[in-house]
Amino acid sequence: MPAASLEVINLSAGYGPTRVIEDVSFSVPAGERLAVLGRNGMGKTSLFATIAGQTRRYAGEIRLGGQDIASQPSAARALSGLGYVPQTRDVFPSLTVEENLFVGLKARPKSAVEEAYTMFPRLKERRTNLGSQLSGGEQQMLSTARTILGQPSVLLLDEPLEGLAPVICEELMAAFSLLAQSGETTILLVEQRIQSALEFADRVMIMERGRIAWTGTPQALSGDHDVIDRLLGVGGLH
Amino acid sequence: ATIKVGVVGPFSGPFALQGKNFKAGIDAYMAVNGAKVGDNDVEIIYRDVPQADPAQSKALAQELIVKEGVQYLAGFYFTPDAMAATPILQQGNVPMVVMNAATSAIVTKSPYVVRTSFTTWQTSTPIAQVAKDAGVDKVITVVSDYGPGVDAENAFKAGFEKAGGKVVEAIRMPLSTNDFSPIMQRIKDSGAGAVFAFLPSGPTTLGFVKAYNQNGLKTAGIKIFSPGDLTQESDLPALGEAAAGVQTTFHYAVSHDSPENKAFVEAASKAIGNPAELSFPAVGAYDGMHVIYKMIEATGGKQDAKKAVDAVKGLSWTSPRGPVSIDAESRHITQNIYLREVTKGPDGAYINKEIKTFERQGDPGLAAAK
Amino acid sequence: MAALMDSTLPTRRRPLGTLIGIAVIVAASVIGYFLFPNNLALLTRIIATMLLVLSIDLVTGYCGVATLGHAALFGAGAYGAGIVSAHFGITEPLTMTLIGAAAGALAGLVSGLVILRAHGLPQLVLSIAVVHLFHEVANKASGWTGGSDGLSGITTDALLGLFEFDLWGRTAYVYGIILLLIVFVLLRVLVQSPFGMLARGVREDPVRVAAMGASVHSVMLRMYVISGAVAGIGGALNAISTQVVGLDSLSFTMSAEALVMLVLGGTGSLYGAMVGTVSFMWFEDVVSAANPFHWLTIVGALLIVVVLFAPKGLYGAAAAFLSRRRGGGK
Amino acid sequence: MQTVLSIAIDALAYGMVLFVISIGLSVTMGLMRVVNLAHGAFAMIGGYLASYATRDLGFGYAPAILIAVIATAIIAVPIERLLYRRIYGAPELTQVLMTIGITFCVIGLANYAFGPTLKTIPLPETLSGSIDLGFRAIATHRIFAIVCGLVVAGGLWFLIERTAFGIRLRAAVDNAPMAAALGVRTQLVYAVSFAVAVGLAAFGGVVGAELLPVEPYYALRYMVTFLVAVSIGGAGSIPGALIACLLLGAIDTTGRYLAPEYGEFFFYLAVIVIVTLFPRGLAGRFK
Amino acid sequence: MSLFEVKNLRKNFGGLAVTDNVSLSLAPGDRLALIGPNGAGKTTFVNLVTGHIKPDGGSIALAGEDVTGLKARQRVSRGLVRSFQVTRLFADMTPQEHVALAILQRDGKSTRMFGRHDAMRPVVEEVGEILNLLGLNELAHLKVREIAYGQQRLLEIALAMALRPKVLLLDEPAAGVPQAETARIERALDMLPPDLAVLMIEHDMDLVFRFAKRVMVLAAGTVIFDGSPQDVKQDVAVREAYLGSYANAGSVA
Ligand SMILES: Nc1ncnc2c1ncn2[C@@H]1O[C@H](COP(=O)(O)OP(=O)(O)OP(=O)(O)O)[C@@H](O)[C@H]1O
Ligand SMILES: Nc1ncnc2c1ncn2[C@@H]1O[C@H](COP(=O)(O)OP(=O)(O)OP(=O)(O)O)[C@@H](O)[C@H]1O
Ligand SMILES: [Mg+2]
Ligand SMILES: [Mg+2]
Repeated sequence: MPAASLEVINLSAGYGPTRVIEDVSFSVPAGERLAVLGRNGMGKTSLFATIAGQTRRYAGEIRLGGQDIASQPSAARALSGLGYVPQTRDVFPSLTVEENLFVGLKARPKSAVEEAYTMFPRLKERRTNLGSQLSGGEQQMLSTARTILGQPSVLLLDEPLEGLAPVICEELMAAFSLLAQSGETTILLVEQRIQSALEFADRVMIMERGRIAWTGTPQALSGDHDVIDRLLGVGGLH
Repeated sequence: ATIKVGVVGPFSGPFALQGKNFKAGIDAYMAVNGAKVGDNDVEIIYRDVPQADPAQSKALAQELIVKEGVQYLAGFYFTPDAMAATPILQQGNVPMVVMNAATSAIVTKSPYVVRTSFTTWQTSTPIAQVAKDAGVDKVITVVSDYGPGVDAENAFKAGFEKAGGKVVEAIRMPLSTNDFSPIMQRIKDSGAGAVFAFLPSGPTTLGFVKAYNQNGLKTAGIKIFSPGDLTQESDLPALGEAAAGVQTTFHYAVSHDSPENKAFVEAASKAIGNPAELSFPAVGAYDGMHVIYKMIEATGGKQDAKKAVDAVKGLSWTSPRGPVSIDAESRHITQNIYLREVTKGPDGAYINKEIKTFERQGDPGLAAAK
Repeated sequence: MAALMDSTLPTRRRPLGTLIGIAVIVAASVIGYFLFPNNLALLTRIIATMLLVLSIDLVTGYCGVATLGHAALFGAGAYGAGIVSAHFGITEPLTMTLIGAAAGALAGLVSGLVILRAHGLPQLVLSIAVVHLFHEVANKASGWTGGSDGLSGITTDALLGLFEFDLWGRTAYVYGIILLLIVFVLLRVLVQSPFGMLARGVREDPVRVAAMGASVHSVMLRMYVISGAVAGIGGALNAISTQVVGLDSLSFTMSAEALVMLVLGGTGSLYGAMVGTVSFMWFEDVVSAANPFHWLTIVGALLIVVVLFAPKGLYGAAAAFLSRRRGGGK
Repeated sequence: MQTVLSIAIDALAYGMVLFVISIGLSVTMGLMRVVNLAHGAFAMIGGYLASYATRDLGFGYAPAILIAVIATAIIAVPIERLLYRRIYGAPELTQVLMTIGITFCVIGLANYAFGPTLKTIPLPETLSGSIDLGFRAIATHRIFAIVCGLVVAGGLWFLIERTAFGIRLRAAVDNAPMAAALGVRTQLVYAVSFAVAVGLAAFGGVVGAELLPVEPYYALRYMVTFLVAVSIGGAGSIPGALIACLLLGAIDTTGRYLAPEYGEFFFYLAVIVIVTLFPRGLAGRFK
Repeated sequence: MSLFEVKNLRKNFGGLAVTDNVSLSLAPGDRLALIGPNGAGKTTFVNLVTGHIKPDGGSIALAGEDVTGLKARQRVSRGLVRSFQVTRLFADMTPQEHVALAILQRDGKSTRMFGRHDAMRPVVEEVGEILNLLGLNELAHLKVREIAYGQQRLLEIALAMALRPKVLLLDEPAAGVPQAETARIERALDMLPPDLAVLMIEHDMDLVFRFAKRVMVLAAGTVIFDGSPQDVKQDVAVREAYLGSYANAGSVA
């Protein structure tokens, strides 16, 4: 599937009575790389989870390639091209590595799996291990590989570098860039390492208490120390 | 006035069928004899104790007496349930008519207990003679491992040894046994010429009888002798062919040929809905109601447990099962025990056909306990 | 500093919670006494069962141990109290109760040692095995227990030499209420103590508890013994008030029913256990009296309805509702 | 020697029947992670339907099995939609409550509809006799049950371990939201699996009816037996369940032969020993 | 004297040597970073020395005492404490309860069956201090399931601190914590008693280089480097296996 656009319009979501996404609107054109930043607990994960259909949506629209998917179940969204790599990795513990990779595939093309193994040779070595037996980083690799195999047109990556060795991080970011540049995917990325995020993204969005507090280019953000301090710095919690 | 009778029995759960028979017997009696004794209306209040649960039974009995104001307690399928209620009879001034519970000792627990059913000793003793007469000298006993099973084992052993036979082995198996093949193997290995079996009526009897056939015991000529619980009428359609020829002794067969029984079966069948479900607890209940009616008559509807019980001591009448009487001393029913064989009845369904009568049997169990 | 204030705030509120609990129990018992003066036997049975359910809550609700074999502890208490009365002539009710508690605690220790060897489903199976073994032992030792005919011949002196256990069951009822109150207060203290907190930790993540340096096994075992004592008191109360002990008090059925009551009320709270017991037994009594033949269906339907509409149990749902109301009011 | 062999045969036959009846439970419990105490209820429904089809409608044994399995699975669909779907992923005890409730209802309804008496499913000529093994006779039907057990074990193992459906099912169970996020229609997967499990229950109910006769209380009477068999094997593991059933069959049969009066004792002691040695079941999926 | 001494530790998982003859010693006050590629066996190493899994060979000594045969919890009570790479917390309990429990356990009061932890003045005060240090005050009374993952990571560290260990093993303490807030973790680490030995596993190299006085690199189960932070960047093998271009880039942001 070629890259698709993603539009979010007046989205509100939360857990039970607590709202954690408040009236958020933004749009990402096909093929763009958007970095979503923000301090702890500001709602980045919740935003992605809502787009993926995992958190309760109270109001708003979500358009994938122009089509409103907001009322579809999670599986239907995935089938229409939305890929989601959650922050908590969510590797299936009782499936082997290879079975984990197969879950999202419609058939069982061995070639697709081989592709994943080329991206992460480590996974090939561990192919018969159960998900629960993987190291933290290996789980992260598996989780990312699994979603990419489905060739999503929009890819939501929630801290995909967490726990990965620096070399792998570099390779992975390069791979993500390639995916986006070749027009295969639109990528939304949450990342704590601001530098990596800025290097990667076309555009940056910062979240603050469930709302979008700032949007702009990486260059603009690098220059704006006030924004960095206020929205990304440590100060805010006190 | 309205005289209330509280009936405690298993009306739901695994023994619901037996409770249903209680109700059928009671309904039948009241349908035939009316719901009035003199000027008094008789009202039945049912309380459910699905499985043996003495605490529940006692609580319900108590509730029936103090809250519902019943003058008579009746029913009681399980021995512990009956036992549990006996201590409150005197204080509550209420007689208890046991319609099933079959352990001899119940009647000794209170002078206000009258029993119209049977005891396991009563039904298991005569079969020993039958076995001996059939030319069997060595028997293996196989019983379910609980009170009645143990009673049956002891009763048979006493009877059979008195008749000059020998019990070569006594097996007690858990109530929950489903697969009887290993038991059959034991029976074969024991070298006994016949097996005395006691299982409570219900699903396990089917497995037992089937295993008996399938493991080749029947073809080997090893006979089953058993009290009638094994071939309860309500199990017969399922047992069918497999049980054909099995001989049992019991106090009542639905096929008993007498005008009283005909009337009873007709009324009780109507009450129970499906005639195939009718079996022995119904007759215990039917006769229990007879005793209660007599008690009400004797006391003129007044609550006087002693007078009521005294009035039925020695009472005799013709029950659907044949001539019976209440033993004045033990307050247990004296009755005929019949030897029956499972055969096809006139309409093609299997029945327990009576082939021999042991007349006026008391309860040997009480004597044995002394 | 704000944190300090916050954390001391609930301290003042919670003992109040216990007082409210006591008040509610007393009020409910008085109402029960006057509203159903002829049902005291049933009410006493409810209290005895409540003690069993509370005791299951201790291990299931607070420690996360799945058990379908807790009647073993209850039955041990019942037989303990019953046997000393029937065979040794110890007929003083307080002594019988204490012996019941001790027998229950011992049974708790034994079954705890077995049951705690596994987790989850296999643990459930161990608990079933344990209660069946207890049942078989009691069945076999019929000289002591009366086997399947039940242990009869239990006699009880007047309570404190003053109050006879009568037909109407008044004494038994009042005695039961007093036992329940004592147990309730002690358990409140227990579950709010550091030990109670540790137990909750065990329920949620034993590995984390071990990583804090605490022994998961010993926490659970202690809880099992305590729970045994509570169940034992329930059993003893049952033996004292009905004067018969049957094998059913050691049965799987009883265990399962009690567990159902607990879940019905809501696990992990003493109130849940009590609410569950009262509602289940009361409902069962009413429906089974109304229709002794088909009440099982209705009870089944009730359970389904509860899961659908109050998945955290009756008390859990009520508490959630109240806190939502309160939260909304702010 | 003959006796030993004879007991071994009995053990095998009993174990296999146990397996046929309880394997469906292993699927619901191990794979769908629902403590389905209503398993026996579905087995019983299957038994009743087969009995009705043979005795009242005059169908043969084979069509009756088919009817029972399909009809029970169809009955299960709305139950899954309305009730089970609400308890996937719920705490075990909540599941216990719900499925016990269902069991009570089914018992009540069966009692009402079919009465409390035993129902049999007449066997065809070919299965009703005994086969002489030389040193003893064994019921033909038991051989049939053994074969059924092997076929079911093989088929199920293949479905779960080797097909894409099996992988999706296991993924959905491990983490339903994540599986959905990967495009697995979890509800459908669950519904199908549940229908399969219930169909297996019904199949077991019919094939096992010779040993565990059909009556309303069936639904609860054998619950513990099924539970034990499944969890000893390790819920969700087909080979585990098979080994467990054979092992339990062997223990039960030998115990019952050697010391019937302590049969229960042996059985439950053995259960305790096995669980202590293999606290996760013989081949458990659960970590 | 070394406070903590691991000798020739070995562990195989079905033929795969995950820990292959690893030795290590820590002195009081050590700040050691254990780094290495994913799947190198770092977490396994922590699991082995803390007693969560059984080694195939080797020995572990704490303050001169051989603890190889001891249970995990016994090691904890002797002062060997760890944090988890993936948080392991009590979902239905509050941060305040978590920390209080750790403190009570440390003081041997956790099995008291009477009294309430929030009525014990010293406990309450210490809980407040620790939560304050990690900036978790505001969340003290929320259930853990309701707080964001990054905050759970901080609580994980708070727990380890509350146990007042002699040797502290931190498994990726900063994973999931935003870069900006790793400062909190560093501050917390600075507050640790100076004679405490700390071993930290981390993939955040900035943190590693700010924290560590010594670095050890594990690859495929064996130690391939043990030395100063300055030297590690120069090591060719480490650069290839792990650091990549980081070695050149140095610190950012
Ligand atoms: N299951 C839940 N129930 C209630 N509240 C929740 C739940 N999960 C998250 N929250 C709340 O929602 C808010 C946003 O959390 P979210 O996980 O989306 O933040 P985040 O920006 O991804 O943070 P992090 O950087 O730590 O991953 C937080 O305040 C958190 O406390
Ligand atoms: N129980 C197990 N069975 C088989 N292999 C295992 C098991 N546990 C861990 N492994 C393997 O051992 C290797 C080391 O794992 P470990 O978790 O120690 O890595 P790590 O160095 O902590 O990696 P990361 O930085 O990614 O967390 C991994 O390849 C993992 O797959
Ligand atoms: Mg997040
Ligand atoms: Mg790791």
